[in-house]
This record gives sequence, C-alpha cells and structure tokens, in this order.
Amino acid sequence: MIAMRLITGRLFFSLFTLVLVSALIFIAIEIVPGDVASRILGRDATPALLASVRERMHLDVPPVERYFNWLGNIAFHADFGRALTSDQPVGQIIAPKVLNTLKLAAVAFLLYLPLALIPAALQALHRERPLDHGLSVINLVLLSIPDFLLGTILMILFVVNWQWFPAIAGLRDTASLGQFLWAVTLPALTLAITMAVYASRMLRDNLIEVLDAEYIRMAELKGLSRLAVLLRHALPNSLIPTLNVTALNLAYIIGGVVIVERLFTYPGFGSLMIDSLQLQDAPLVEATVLISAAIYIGANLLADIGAILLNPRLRRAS
Amino acid sequence: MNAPDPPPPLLSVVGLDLAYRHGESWRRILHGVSFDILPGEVFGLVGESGSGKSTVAYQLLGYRHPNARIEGGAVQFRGRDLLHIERRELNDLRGDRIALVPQNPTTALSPAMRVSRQIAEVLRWHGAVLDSAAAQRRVQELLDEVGLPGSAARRYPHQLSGGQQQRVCIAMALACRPDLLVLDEPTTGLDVTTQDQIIRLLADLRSRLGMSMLYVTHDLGVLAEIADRVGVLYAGHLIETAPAATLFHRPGHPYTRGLIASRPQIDPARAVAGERLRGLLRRDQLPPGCPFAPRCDFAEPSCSVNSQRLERIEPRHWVACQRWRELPEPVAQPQQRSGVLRDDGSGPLLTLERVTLGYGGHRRHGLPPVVQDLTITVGRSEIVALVGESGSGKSTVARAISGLLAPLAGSIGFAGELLAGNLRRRNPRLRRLIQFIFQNPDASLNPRARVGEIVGRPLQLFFRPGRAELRRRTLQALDDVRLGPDYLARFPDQLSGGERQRVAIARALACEPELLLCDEVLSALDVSVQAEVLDLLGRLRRERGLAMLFITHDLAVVRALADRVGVLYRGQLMQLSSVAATFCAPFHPYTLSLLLAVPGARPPGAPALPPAAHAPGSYAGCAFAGRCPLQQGSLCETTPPPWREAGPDLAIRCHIPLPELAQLAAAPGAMIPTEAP
Amino acid sequence: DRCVKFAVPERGGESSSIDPAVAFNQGDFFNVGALYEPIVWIDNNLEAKPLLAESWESNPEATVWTFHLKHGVKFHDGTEMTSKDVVWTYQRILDPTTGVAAKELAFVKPGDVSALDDYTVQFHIGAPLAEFPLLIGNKFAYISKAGVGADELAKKSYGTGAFKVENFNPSEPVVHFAAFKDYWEAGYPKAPCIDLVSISEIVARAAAIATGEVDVATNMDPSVFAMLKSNPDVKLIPAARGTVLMLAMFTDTAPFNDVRVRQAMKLVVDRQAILDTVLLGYGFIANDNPIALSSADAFRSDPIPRDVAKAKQLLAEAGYPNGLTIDLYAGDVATGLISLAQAYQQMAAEAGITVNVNIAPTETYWDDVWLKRSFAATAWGARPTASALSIAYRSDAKYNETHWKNPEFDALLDKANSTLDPEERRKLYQEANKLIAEDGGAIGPVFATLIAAVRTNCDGFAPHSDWNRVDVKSLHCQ
Amino acid sequence: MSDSPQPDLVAPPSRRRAFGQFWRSAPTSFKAGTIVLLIHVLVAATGPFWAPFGAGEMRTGVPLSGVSWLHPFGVDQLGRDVFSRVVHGGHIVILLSLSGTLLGLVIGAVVGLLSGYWGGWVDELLQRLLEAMISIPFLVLALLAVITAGPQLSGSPVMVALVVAFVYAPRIARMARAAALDIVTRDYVLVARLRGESAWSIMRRELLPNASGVLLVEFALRAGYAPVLIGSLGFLGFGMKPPTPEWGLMIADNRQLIFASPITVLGPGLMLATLVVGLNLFTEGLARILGRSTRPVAR
Ligand SMILES: Nc1ncnc2c1ncn2[C@@H]1O[C@H](COP(=O)(O)OP(=O)(O)OP(=O)(O)O)[C@@H](O)[C@H]1O
Ligand SMILES: Nc1ncnc2c1ncn2[C@@H]1O[C@H](COP(=O)(O)OP(=O)(O)OP(=O)(O)O)[C@@H](O)[C@H]1O
Ligand SMILES: [Mg+2]
Ligand SMILES: [Mg+2]
Repeated sequence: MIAMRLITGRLFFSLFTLVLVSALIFIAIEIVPGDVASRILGRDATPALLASVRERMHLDVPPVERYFNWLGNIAFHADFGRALTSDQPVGQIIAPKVLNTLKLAAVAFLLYLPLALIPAALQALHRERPLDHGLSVINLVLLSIPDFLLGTILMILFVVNWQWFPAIAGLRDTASLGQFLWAVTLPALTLAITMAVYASRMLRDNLIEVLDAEYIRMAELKGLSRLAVLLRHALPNSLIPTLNVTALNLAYIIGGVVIVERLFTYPGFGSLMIDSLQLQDAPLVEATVLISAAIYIGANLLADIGAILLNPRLRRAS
Repeated sequence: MNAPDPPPPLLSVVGLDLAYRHGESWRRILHGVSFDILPGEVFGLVGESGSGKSTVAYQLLGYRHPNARIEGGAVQFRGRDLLHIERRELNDLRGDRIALVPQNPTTALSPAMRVSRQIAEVLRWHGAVLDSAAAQRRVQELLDEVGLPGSAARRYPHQLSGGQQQRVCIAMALACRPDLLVLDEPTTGLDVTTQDQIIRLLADLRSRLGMSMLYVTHDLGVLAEIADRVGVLYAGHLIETAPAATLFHRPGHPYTRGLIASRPQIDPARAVAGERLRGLLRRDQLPPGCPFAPRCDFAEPSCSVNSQRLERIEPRHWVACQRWRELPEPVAQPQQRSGVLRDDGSGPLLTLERVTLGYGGHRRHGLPPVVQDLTITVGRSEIVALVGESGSGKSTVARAISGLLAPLAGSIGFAGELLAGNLRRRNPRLRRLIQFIFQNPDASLNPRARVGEIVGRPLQLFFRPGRAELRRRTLQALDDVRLGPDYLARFPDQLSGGERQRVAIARALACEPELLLCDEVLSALDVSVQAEVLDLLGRLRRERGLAMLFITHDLAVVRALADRVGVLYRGQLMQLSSVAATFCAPFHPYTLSLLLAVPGARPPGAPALPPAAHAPGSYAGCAFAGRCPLQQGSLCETTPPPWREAGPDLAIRCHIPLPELAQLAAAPGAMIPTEAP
Repeated sequence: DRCVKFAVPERGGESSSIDPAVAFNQGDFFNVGALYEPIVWIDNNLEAKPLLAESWESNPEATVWTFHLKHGVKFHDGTEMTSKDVVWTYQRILDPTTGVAAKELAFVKPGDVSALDDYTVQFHIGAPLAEFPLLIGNKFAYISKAGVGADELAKKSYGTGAFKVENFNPSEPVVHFAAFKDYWEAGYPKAPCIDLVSISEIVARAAAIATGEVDVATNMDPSVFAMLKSNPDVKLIPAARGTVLMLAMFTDTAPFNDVRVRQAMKLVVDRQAILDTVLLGYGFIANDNPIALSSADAFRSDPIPRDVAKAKQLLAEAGYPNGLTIDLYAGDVATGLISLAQAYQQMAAEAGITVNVNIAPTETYWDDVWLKRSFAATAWGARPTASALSIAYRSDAKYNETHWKNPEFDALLDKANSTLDPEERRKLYQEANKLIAEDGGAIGPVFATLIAAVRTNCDGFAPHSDWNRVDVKSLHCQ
Repeated sequence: MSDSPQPDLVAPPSRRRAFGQFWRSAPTSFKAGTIVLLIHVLVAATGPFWAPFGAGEMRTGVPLSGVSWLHPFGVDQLGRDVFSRVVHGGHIVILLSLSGTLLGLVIGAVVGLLSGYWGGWVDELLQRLLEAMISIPFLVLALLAVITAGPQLSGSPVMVALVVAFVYAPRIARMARAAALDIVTRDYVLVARLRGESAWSIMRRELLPNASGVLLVEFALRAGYAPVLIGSLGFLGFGMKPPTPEWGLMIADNRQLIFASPITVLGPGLMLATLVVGLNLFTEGLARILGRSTRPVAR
C-alpha cells in the first residue's frame, strides 16, 4: 500500500517529465538557426512558397503562445497538428509507423531477453572459468561492433550469401505472422544483439555481486538447487540496475532504431523521426520526438515500479 | 578417537583439515578436528572468535567457502562423506535432514522476500507440504513455535528487529524437522528471555524429535543449559571434549579454565575459580606445538614445540595438554568490578524528559508509539544500562538520542543544552561527543574501506591531524581494542565477526566521545573478547570519564559494568535502579523473569517466562499484563500502574505491593509456571 | 510479364508527391515520369524529341513558337488531351505560388501561352530563344488535366502517362503503378504494373538487386559494382551523360576574386586521378564547366592537364608566394562530393594550398552552406547546353553559385539564343564554356555517370542522363 | 574511482617488490587488458612516426585492391592506405573517447550518487531532468546539436568530446543513482551521517567505493562505445573533419566498400574491437582489485 502510493507518485512525475520534454524539444526546434520555412523548401524556395509555409506554421504568433496552443491541442484533443510537407494530420502519419516499430521492437525484445539473461546467468555461475571468459570476450567483441556495421555484416551473411532472409524487411505484404517474422528477423536480431550485449554485461556483474551475499549461501544451505537459488534469490536482487539498462535499451530501440530501419528498409518510426528532422517538418519532429520520449518514460516507469517491488528497502527509504 | 559407545554416531567428523586462501598462500584454519554426534545428542562447540567454529559448522552441511580448501579428513553422515558427495545428494540433505541456523540473521535473510515465503520455500522444496495453503498453515505454526506473532509472516526482514529475524531463521531451520540441526551462534544478539525460550524450544524439540544438534557458541552458559557434551576449539585445534557438567566442574585444559573464569557472573558467589584469559588468539603467531602456549600460564618451553594429542583423562573426557596432570588447583579470584562512580553533582550529562518515539509506519497504522514517555538520565562518566527483550525499543531510544529519529514528544538534553531532534541541526562537537556503536558490525562497516580508513576517518574529520599523527592515533585506537597494525590494510570481510565489532568500537573511540551509545555491542563477541571489551569500556570510563548508555540483554554484563539499570518493556520503563538494587529484592516481576532467564543462572526447576503475548491485551493497563506471573486480576489490565520509589535507588512501575514483591524474590520456585496461551 | 519492382534511393517520405509542379526528389520524378508526359521530350543525349507534340516550328526571330499536339491522347480519366490542357498546365506551373518551375522557365510569362485550336498551342515570348523546345521541355512541364488543382493532383494521377495511380499516400512504403489501358501508343506500357520502393542504403539496394528482391535499382554506387558484376543475374546499365561534381568559389570574395588564384586552384586538379578514385572510373572527365567533353558544344575534347608548378607561380603572382589557407564546405548531398573534397584537399596541398574540409550536415546543406559559403561543393544534373549554361552562370541567374558576373558571357548567351543556325550557335556555346572554364569560379573535375542495376530477365530500361527524368513504358520483366 | 588506501596507513616494503607482488596477484583479465591497452597506447603514441604512409596520402595503391603485404588493411576508395590511417588515428580515438567518457562519468556519477543519497524532492527533480534528457533519442539530440551549432563549429575535437559527455552523463547518472539507492540503506552510511560527514564526503567515501564496480563497468562499456558514437556523429556530419582517420568515422565511411574490399572495414573494426575488449578487461580487473581483495572465486 506504501508501494501503491509511491507508484502513483512516479506516475505523476512521469507526466511532469513528459511536459519537460515537450518544452525542451519545442525550444530546440525553435532555436534551430535559419528560417524553418526556407529549410523546408530548401534549394527551390520561392518567396511566395515561403510566405504560404510561414502562414501555415503560424510563425507570426509569438513562440510561448504557440507552445501552449500546441501542448493544449495535444493534451486535450490528442491533436498534433498537420504535417507541413504532406498537409496531413500528424496523428494519421505517425500511427502506422509507431505500430510498425512497436512490432519490430516486440520481436527484438523477445530475442533480447534470452540473449541477455542466459549468457549472464551462465557466466555468473561459471565465474572465472573458461566459459565465462569466452562469453565475455564474445560479448565484448559484439559490443565493439557499431550497429550499422553489425547489421551490414548480418545482411551480407544471411541475405547475400545464404539468402535466408530478405534484404528489405518492411516492403512486402506481411499478411501472415510467419511472413512477418521471417521479414523482420534480421533487423530485430541486430537490435536485440546491440542491446543484449550491454545488458547481459551489467546483469553478470550484478549477479556476481549478489551471489557473494550471505543470504545466497543460506539459500544454498536450505538445499535449493543452483538454478532455484539463481532464479528465486539472486536474480530478483540483481535485476534492479539491469531494469534500468533495459529501460535505456527501450529508449535505444525507439531512438536508435533508425539506423537499423534504414539498413533494412523498414518503414518505422525512427526513420520517420529522422526524415522529418531532415525535412524540418516542425510539427512532425515535435510529435515524433514527444512520442518516443513518452514510450521511453513509460518504460522507465515500469522499471521504477519493478525496482520498488524488488527492493522493499526502497519503500522505507522513500 | 572418541570411545565408540553404542548407539553408532549420527555424524562423525574425522581428522578434518581445512585451509583458507590468503592472497597467494593458504592458511590452515582447522587442524585434524575430530568428534562424533550421537543421535539425539547436543554437541556444543565453544571457542573464541576466529577459532574456526563456523568453519567447522559449515563443513557439516558440506559447504565449502569458495576460497577454502579441504586438506584432509571426512564428515560422515549416515555412511556418506558430505565433503565428497554429489551436489544433488547434498541438496536433498541440506535443509531437510541437516539444517543450519546462521550466525547473522540480518544478512542471512533474503531482503526482497517476505518472511513467510522464505519459510514456505523450504517446506515446498523438500516436499514437506503439498500445497501452498498447507505451507501457509505450517508457516504460522512454525512462527508460533519460535514465538513470533503471525503478523511477522507478512513482514520483510528489514522490518523486524534483530531478535525477530533470528527467530525467523530458526523457524526456517526447523521447518523440515531435520535429524541434525547446526546452530552457529543462534542466540548471539538475542535478548535473554528470547534466548531462554529458544534454548528451551530447542531442548524440547530435541526431546520430542530426538533431534541431534551441533551448537556453536562462545557462551559457555548456554552450553550448560543445553549441551550434553562440549568440545573446546582453539585456533582450529579441538583441545578438549567432555560432558557438559564435567567440563564446568573439572575443566582440564588451561584454556578451558580461562574461558570459564572469564565469564562475568550475575551473583559474585557463583564466580568460578581460575585465571582469566589474557591476550588474544593471533593466528599469525601460532607455535608449531600447542597453539595456546603463548597465552598459557602453565606453558613450558616444550609446549610450543611438540604438538598436543587428545588424551583420555577420565571416561568421555579428553584433553590435549601435555601438562594436564601437573596443573594446580585453580585459585578463586574476586570478580573484577569497574569501580562505580557516583554522579559528581555537576548535573547529568544526558537527560530524556518524557520522550515518546515511534516510526512513521506505526502512527499510520494506529499502533502505539514504540517508546512511551521515557524519562531517564545518564550522569557524567556514568554507565546506564538499558535492558529489555527484543523489540522493547532499546535501539529506538539510542536512535533518538543519536538524532536519527526525532521524538514525537518530550525533550532530550545533553550537558545542559537541548539536543535538536534532527541530526542536521546539531553542531560537530555534539556529533563527536555522542558516538553510536551498532548492533551488527557487518552492516556498520563499509565493505570497500580498509580498517585503517574506517578508523582513521573520524580522526581526520574531527581533529585534522598530520599524517604521522593520524597513523599513530589510528594504531592507538586499534590497540585500544587489541587489534595489531597488520589489520590496517584488511577489508571487513577478512575479519571474523568479533574482529569486526572491535573495529567498529575503535572507530567510535577514535572520536574521544563523552557519551557512548552501545547497542548490543557485546552480543557478537565471544567471552574472552567480551571480558576485555568490558574491561576496556570500564577503563575508558575511568580514565576518560566516558559515560555510556549501554543497551544489552545480558544481565551479567550489566552487573559487571553498569552503575544504574533501566528495564524496558514494550517501550515503557518498568524499573530504574542502581545495579546493586537491581539484583536483590524487591524486583519488578518482569525484572525477575529476566534474571531467571539468564542461562546457567536459573535455579533448577524454576519456570521461565511465558513467551511474549503476540499483542498486549490492552494499552490501557500495565504493558506487562497478560504475561505477568502474579497479575492482580483486572486491575493490571485496566489501570496503568504507578511509578513508585521502592527503596534507595530503586523505582518500580507496578501495582503489586512491595512486600509481596520482596518475598517473591526469596523463593523464586514459588512462581507458578504459566504456560503460553 | 509480371509486375516490376523498381527501387530508387530516396522517396522523401512525407514530402513525396505525384504532382508534377512540386516534384522534388528522385521518387517524385519517377512518379511524374511514369504518370505524366511533356509536349517535348529531352532524350538521353539531351536533344528535343516530339512527345505529346508531334511537331513544332517558330518564326525566324525565334520569338513565336507553335506546337502541334498529337490526336487521340487520353488522360487517365478517359477524357482526351487538348490544347486547353497544355495552356492550363503552363499557366499553372508558371504561377510562382504553385511551384518552383517559374524560376527555371523565367523566359515565359503566363500570358504568353495561347491555344489556336484544339491541337495547336502557341508561345509568344519577349526575347528570341533559339532552343525554346529544349527549354520548354523542362522537368516540371508535364501536362496535367485542365482545371484539376493541387489537392486532387496530390492524391490521384491526371496525366497521359503509360501508368496511373488511383490513390496516392505518401506514407505508404510502396507505390503501386497500374498500366494505363488506353495509353495512346499501342503495345505500351510493356509491364502490367510497377511497384516503386525506396531503399536509401546503398548496401541494402545492392543486396536487394543481387537477390532479386527488386528488378531495377537506380543510382548504384561504384563501390558495389564489384559485387554486382560477378552476379550473372544482374546487368549494369550506364546513362549516356552524367552529373557534374563541382567546387564553387565566390568570384567576388577574396582570395577567389583574383582570377589567377582561381586558375591556380583549377590547375592543381588531377582529373584522371579523381575519376579513378572518387568515381572508381565510372564517369567522365570534365573541364571545369557543365558541358561534357564528348558533346559537340565542348570547347575542347581533351582534359585540362595538371600543372602544379604553374599553379604555384600563378599564386605567387597573385601575392601568395607561400601558399594560402581556405575553408571548403562539403555535404553528403550527391554521390562522391565528400570524397571529391578530400581528394582535392590532397592535390591542393602539393601546391601549398591548405584546404580545411568542413563536412556540413546533409539536411541543412542546401540552405545553410550552398550559395552562402565562399567555397562549397555542389552537383548539377545533366541539362541541355542552353539551360546548363544559363541556370547557374548568367549574371542574373537564380542559382549563380559562383557569384560570377561576366557581361561578355551574358552577351554570348543572348547571341546564341537568337541564333537559329546550330553551327553558329555551337561556336558561341564553345566560347561561353571556355569563359567559364578559364575565368569562372567553378572547379568541375568530373561527371558522375548514373548507373542502374537491372536483373537480366528484365528489359527495356536505361537510366536517363538527367536523373530528373525517367522513362519506364518499355520496361518489363519475365 | 574508489578511494585507495591512504599510503601512510599501508606501509609498502619496497615499491618494486610491492609492484611485482601486485602484478603477480592481479587477476588475469587485468593483466590481459593492461597488455592490450599498452600495445594500443604504444601504437597510438609512436604510430605517426613509423606508419608506412600519411593519414590522407592518396595514390598509395590501387583503390580497393584487397590485402597485401604493403597494405595489410587494404586501400580505400581514395587510394589511401587504411592501415596507415588506422595507425595515425589511434591517439585521436583514444583521447577523444576517454576524455568524453570521463567527463560524462564524472558528471554523471557525482550527480547520480548525490541525487540518490539526498533523495526527496531534489532527487525527484534531478531525475525528471535527467529522464527528460535521456528520453530524447540521442541521435535526435546530437542532430539538433549539430544543426544548432552550425557548420563552422563542426569537427572541433572539444565539441565532439563535449557531445559524447553530453549524451553519456545523464545515462551514467541514472545508473549511479540506482546503485546509490541500494547503498544508502546500509548502516555504514548511517554511521557516516551520524559523524556529520558532508553529503559530498559520504558520496566520495561510502557510496562511490561501493558503487565503483557498477560505475567502472559502466565506464568501460561507455568508453568502448564512444568511438562508435563518434563514428555515428560523423555520419551526421558532426564527427571529426575528414580526412581525420578517426576509426568510427572510417568504419562508417568504408561501410559500403564492404562488398568491394571488406578488409577496409574489418581492419578498423578489428582495431576498435581489440581496444574495446582491452579496455573492458582492464576495467573489469581493476574493479576486482579495488573491491574486496580476496574476492572469492567460484567453486
Ligand atoms: N572466507 C574466508 N577467507 C579467509 N579467511 C577466512 C574466511 N572465513 C574465515 N576466515 C578466517 O578463518 C578463521 C576462522 O573463521 P570462523 O568464522 O570459522 O571463526 P569463528 O570461530 O566462527 O569466529 P566467530 O566466533 O567470530 O564467528 C578466522 O581467523 C577468519 O579470519
Ligand atoms: N524502521 C522501522 N519501521 C517500523 N518499525 C520498526 C522499525 N525499526 C524497528 N521497528 C519496530 O520497533 C520496535 C522496537 O524496535 P527496536 O529495534 O528498538 O527493538 P530492540 O529493543 O532494539 O530489539 P533488539 O534487542 O532485537 O535489537 C520493534 O517492534 C520493531 O518491529
Ligand atoms: Mg562464526
Ligand atoms: Mg536493537
């Protein structure tokens, strides 16, 4: 019940954060040097066009007022305004992309969990033994490969050489689940690996910390098997920092996914975000960034709640 | 080596050699330890801190610390060598047939798991119960067995006081009704009554279930209560084994003598004759021969060269000392008592005025405060002991004085000035002058700091000495607690429990405080160290005029050290009196029951106190009502008892007329045993 | 025959459109090329060919131009295309608020266009313009149905092209082009339909074509040819002409305002080396002007040789005896630009010219750097000589990226415009090129060839010299 | 990282012997890491003097002609010798990554630990701010920074390092706080508070050492990832100025050559990998040495 209060508190704070983000991002877009309108039209801008764009963006209204109008519309009418380039409701544009990315993220996440947990557990249990060293070297090597390079290598191996998976993930009709999975395996795998190497590293060290604790020895002396000790006593107590990593990872999926999306031509949220940034489509940029922030913050909320549930001490601390 | 008397032993340790890694090298910790435990027998293992008791104990569960190495010997249980069987086999035995009660419950309980689940886990794992419902029922029974309120089941470990935590551990160990119970100092850090109940509980279980036990402790008194046979461990050598009675009356080995003589006694009459131990076990300077030689009063040069073997000096009594024949009769020594200083009239150092304390949770759940208007003073260089069973609020009081817990009501004064409730608003001088020594050394020492830094830090903070000066004073502080320079560079987890607490004390002493808040500081120490720390504290008080609020449940210690005693029950001061007055009539009923609960001190057949009622019947009347052996009907239930001067330096909170209380003490046997509801 | 999968590098996402007047990036121009047709078609060798106009003629002064339209050409909605549609279209794209075409067609005013009858359109222009047909076939001048405004044009195709689109949605990853049944030319289009996708990653594009996930992929980068060449199912088809890569100096800003400095900076260039490295040989050498050496309009057909010593000397004369230091801005806005900048840095160093290469962000390159920095990399798609020269080098040119104002050059162009005799004109153009190369502020070492990768079981497609133009009506795959 | 024993309290018999002992007792991961790092540092320091070709030198060989004795890592599209470039770039990579990450670590650790220790509304506020910063995808963050900074600022090493720190600090802070939250519930922190230690010194003496494990790992991971981040910054046109042979940048640039001449990518990739692996092994070992010196080794 104390936990309940804490959680509601967190919820409130998350909202606060979101507003903070919206302000930050709005300012960032505003203070981007150069005239937004001219940037949208770029090389082929004509005074007339500029004028029309400015008018559509209400660039005449003072920024602060504009911000609050914008925020109000989002908050009360779930209305993100209209995209500048294709004069369409931002909501309509974003919705399918978000869905796509979430699908991709879901698959990536499913791959991520075992990729993170299993090696970490193995390493912690075989601490300082060849298996541990071997795995951590593999882990480190993977860690040191930039994701775009990793993706490229995967593509060359699985697409060009063995032709197991398609090169372009998003462009085929993915009616059946099977087809969909087949199409997104590679991008998902790339994401999963880049995230997992990080988390499993974290988890291994936390696990080792915890495995030294006396209550672990106690659990062993209760007769629990290695696995039981690991799952019931070690994991819950070592998950807390890992939860945060996972939350960060989710942020990565949403933000950094663009590289993978580009590489595998997946019509996702990330590319939309970067595209809109390159097009300087202010409403679109603001909306996309805000949404990605929202997703991340949501993930964090879960992580915090998890931490509260995992470590009763926190309840007293707060 | 023990004469193989029928029935065959349940478990036998044979020539156990074990070493721990110390950096590069391996250091022998156990040297050919051998003993048997017969079915239904309680074998006591006693020895100072660092002698290797825990190490032995864990071998009985086939547990080897990652950087420990078996160098020889075997542990035979039911014809299997626990040191060499499969992990799976081991798992079937552990917790089911052989269960452990750990030395330190605070770190032994899984922090993120409700108590009930931790107990149920064992039950389910070993298939002792079929479904979770049954498990829950069983858990309740077990908690009841160890005298915990059912509500404790839903708590998390950190929400229980030290005593409550240890009970949980015991409940967990008893869950599957094992054949062999390994107890590693189970009652260390428990208050007398609890300890008493637990010992009785164990005795009871053993008689009911024929459960065998290895009882590791440094408190000989406890062994007198429960053990059939006792083995004395010194520096990893088993130097004497004998039936309990024999050992206490005719100790064979000089060390054993010293051990017995070192125990503070409640009534001086009972003081055992013999030289008290001097010096301390130093593993880095053990001679090839008798490990005790350096500290032995009767040692001859040859002792330290030729190694000692256990010899049979009488039936079932073995001693490893080449000189056991020549040993002179022990000469009785006057129980040393640090001279009592009366208040020098300059007014008390610490004054608590009707202080009421409670935790956020308590107020929210409409529970009464943990401590209700407590009024007590500590004079300059006076030692006031605060006794009471676990959960009575002793630590809470200390927390309040130290500024960790602002009082809900009342005021705390120090040397005339009023203490701010909040630590932040106290000036450095006050922070330095009032030092807190915690109950549990492992939790109060930074695992990543070396002893040198731990002790040196307060010096730096308060005195800003030069490097040389710092080093000197650090060494000095360590020396005050009998720790050598070689400890400077150690980390806490390279020390044994006792060594850790001494470091904690050294840290406090380094501040040159005027008031020490000692919360169960001795409970983790073993006798020889206890005796020394007692002397130390006494000396400090004498030399530095150090005043102390000394929280403990060991009345013997109280007698040895304190000037005045406050008896706390459920946060209420039941009796406040000078030491002398405390130990002779008239008694407050609760005080008496405390006295009777002291292990080894109880007259045979005297009843113990019924276990704490789970919830006090009513907050209206006397807090002790419901447990009081001679309750005055409804009066105690309904009206709060008066605070009465009952003689020179004796005040009591009780309804019962003084004469009754007085003659009650005369014949303790007269107390009608009232069993727990 | 089956549906063809066609891959282009970029499809500006939300900004992509099927309205000819606002076409902007490659995807757009593919859309337009498949859905619409101009009256005059500029072919692969950048010459004017009849398309919707069967023929045309002008008055001797080249100020009145008359075009005769084809009969029986149908729009996608089934109605026939007539002169009023042409007039309407031109008036629409000449309106500055509609799009950017007005800039490039500055020589025509909306009022100049008129319909003589249903199949005849006439342009009355102020100044003589000998190559009017070439210029009027501008990349924006695609004929759309009269009276259809921007809103409809954004959603649905109203053209006469071989393919049509029923409802267009920019956020869709795939655009589906269906064959137009009533297309005026019998037997076309060859393919029943085309699916347009954009694969921005060159590696992915290569992988996709290699594995046959797409049938055609344009703008292939030299770096992947090695792999594709070895693939028997893929053929590489180069365009006749290429995009010229340039480094533009402001001729009105020090140190570039001294012609000797400009010449020195051009002399240090080793054109062959750049061709071999930056383009791995897939292109042609250029002589610091937008006209290909192979073109008859070129002032010389052999590369200008490198001469570091001369460069040094020129610099010394210009008052920089021990070299000079300059900032060069480049961006990833066209294949090879950044490499070019780095290569140039190396070559200039040997003449004591220290070049600091600054890589500017792609997204803001065209409006923060281009036309704003005194020394920046740029690229120009292949154009007919007339427009190629006028668009960026006339004193009053909208895109005068070198701030080069040379009356002599302007005069030459005017003269050429009023000269009807091709031979005469050619000479004038050569003069003009020479001027640009010797006096102008552009360092243009190479043309990058556009190369498309096509599956061998496909046929009838060749990339156009001008990346803005696409012709897919004869493309088809087994 | 963690407070080392005060030299005046541990009296070393002799520097050399002490070191020898230390080295012998050091965990293998530490030794391995140290050796790898030493090699890298050595190459980075001396490389520019013995590298066969200049960093930007063209016409060193046939472009994209694969591995050869003269060109162990092949020749890139501009005809530059990749190996020489890698050698020349070593010090840049190391300096940039370390300085950037270190800055981020210091800021992050301090903020995170203090915030975790203070708790209450200060903590909440700080966390909100950090979260807000983190929740903006770092690519976007960097991109905005790029656009805001404008072209003239791009490529200056200081800026790159700052951006790395800017991206890392909040993330590290989060991690540090998580660790702190767990530590502050221990008694020894209580003792320090009773002593009246300032928040700062409690952070330094009690929290930092016990969080050092987590932080060190964090540092290793981040430092290892920094070159990659810098590389992707290069992607956005905010990395080092070409032809600076910064490895991440090289990998990014040569990526499309992976068909024509894979070694031009794998070469730098290999160097990067070894650097990261070495860095991590080193930090891992260090963490153990700083921690409990007789850290039990698993059964
Ligand atoms: N994991 C370990 N590594 C190295 N030395 C150890 C380890 N555990 C214990 N020791 C050493 O072994 C000796 C015996 O330790 P042990 O804990 O068995 O003593 P003990 O009798 O249980 O002491 P206490 O009564 O304080 O618990 C001590 O000197 C201790 O320093
Ligand atoms: N942080 C806390 N929150 C809520 N209740 C607490 C807290 N700490 C202690 N309590 C409760 O306050 C009561 C007194 O606790 P306290 O630790 O003072 O007892 P104690 O006399 O020190 O016991 P012991 O002798 O076992 O240390 C106990 O019932 C305990 O459950
Ligand atoms: Mg022990
Ligand atoms: Mg207590």
